[in-house]
Amino acid sequence: MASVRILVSDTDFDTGQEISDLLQRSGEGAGGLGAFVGVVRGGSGLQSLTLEHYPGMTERILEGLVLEAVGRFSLSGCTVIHRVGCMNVGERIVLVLTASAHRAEALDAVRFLIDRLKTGAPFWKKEHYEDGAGSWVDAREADDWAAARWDTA
Amino acid sequence: MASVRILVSDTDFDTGQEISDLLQRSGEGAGGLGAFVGVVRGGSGLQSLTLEHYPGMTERILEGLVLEAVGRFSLSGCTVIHRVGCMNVGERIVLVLTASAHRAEALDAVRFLIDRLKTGAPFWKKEHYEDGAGSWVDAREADDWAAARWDTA
Amino acid sequence: MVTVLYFAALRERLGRASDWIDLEKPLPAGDLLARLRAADPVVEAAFSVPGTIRVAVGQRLADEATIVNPGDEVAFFPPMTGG
Amino acid sequence: MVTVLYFAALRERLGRASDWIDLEKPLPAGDLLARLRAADPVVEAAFSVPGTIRVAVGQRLADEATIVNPGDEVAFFPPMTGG
Repeated sequence: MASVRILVSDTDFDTGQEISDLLQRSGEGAGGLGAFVGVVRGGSGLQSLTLEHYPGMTERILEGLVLEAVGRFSLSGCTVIHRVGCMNVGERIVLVLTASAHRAEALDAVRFLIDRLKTGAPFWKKEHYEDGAGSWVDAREADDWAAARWDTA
Repeated sequence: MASVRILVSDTDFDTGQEISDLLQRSGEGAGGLGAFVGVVRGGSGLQSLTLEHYPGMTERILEGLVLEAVGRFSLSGCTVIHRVGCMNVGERIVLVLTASAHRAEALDAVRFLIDRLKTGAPFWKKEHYEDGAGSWVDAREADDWAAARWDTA
Repeated sequence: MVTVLYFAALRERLGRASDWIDLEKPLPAGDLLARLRAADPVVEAAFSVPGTIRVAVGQRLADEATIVNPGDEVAFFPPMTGG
Repeated sequence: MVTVLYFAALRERLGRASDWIDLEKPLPAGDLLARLRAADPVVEAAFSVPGTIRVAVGQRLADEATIVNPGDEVAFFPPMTGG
């Protein structure tokens, strides 16, 4: 059985610790670990981001996505951590880790999960600028497309 | 300019520290970090692995691969660490980290680098089994194919 | 009774995060929203702003035809922007 | 003078990691290998085992037609298995 860890957290995570933990949990059959770390990207005077979510539904959706990835990409382990609340530029938002016997499956699974997370899980980003302005991030069409391409794959 | 770090090392690396360093070096423009950690996979009585390399040529090839990835995938930073010497089952062999403004580029670059590393850099693996037997790993055709598909992409 | 939740820009425009509405028999989510809009000008105004609105029924993504049963939790929100 | 390096299974079969060979004028890598094999039965035996052999000249991947110049470093090795 694959080892799965899902966390929605309002505090930062320890990437190195999470990677070590997943490798430990995945056992000797894991030959590769794929990862994505999302970070609040600066520019245009952006200062911070507030991430709102739908407690309960978020965990349910993340669990569904992770189990789908485990089956689809033969993962031996998977960790998804998504932060909520306020984050400054440069801070980590999201961590996706996958362990598999082979590198292709591990990396494909990371891509699948992060694509789906963008538009398929109930998170909403609000940007706060240095001049005091704040605005909700619009869903990007490219993200919808990235998520949709997995439906027919 | 992208920040690049290449290391051939006979000791283990600190994945969390390397990730933090790369995000720091990449600056505010980095929105995502992709990673692959290769691990000595157990099974069939495998106990350890010895990794031989061609000092001088290894560094030269790695530098060429990393610079190609930086250009091709618009990376803001990249770290490649490859261990040499003896490693037990479960130990880390290789680390590929890429930072980019967008997740697709970061993850594609990880895939490109790890595919190329498998057959394009002068490393050779020898497996050591519990019964005392030792044998050099044969290059897999699938790896040659994975490396070649980037030539025409 | 049905719990109705609002998130993100929709919650801000409404000035509140939830409503409760009496419901005796099953109703499509689209009809439920029409009742909410008709009953309260603040809801009507918040939903009049152009832009896609998504709905979840029982914490699952749904659409306007999805049946809402008494006791369900219904949520309205803009397209999701996670990751 | 040319430095010749051997790696992995090839180095093991030879029982040594390098050779030095006198070279006065440029020569294709394939011809250089033929000279090495003719000069030493141990080299001949090590290269007679079936399997692909790759060559690097000046620390760059090359092939049998690549010209080796005096002073160059040449290396022979099996297909690479990194990562």
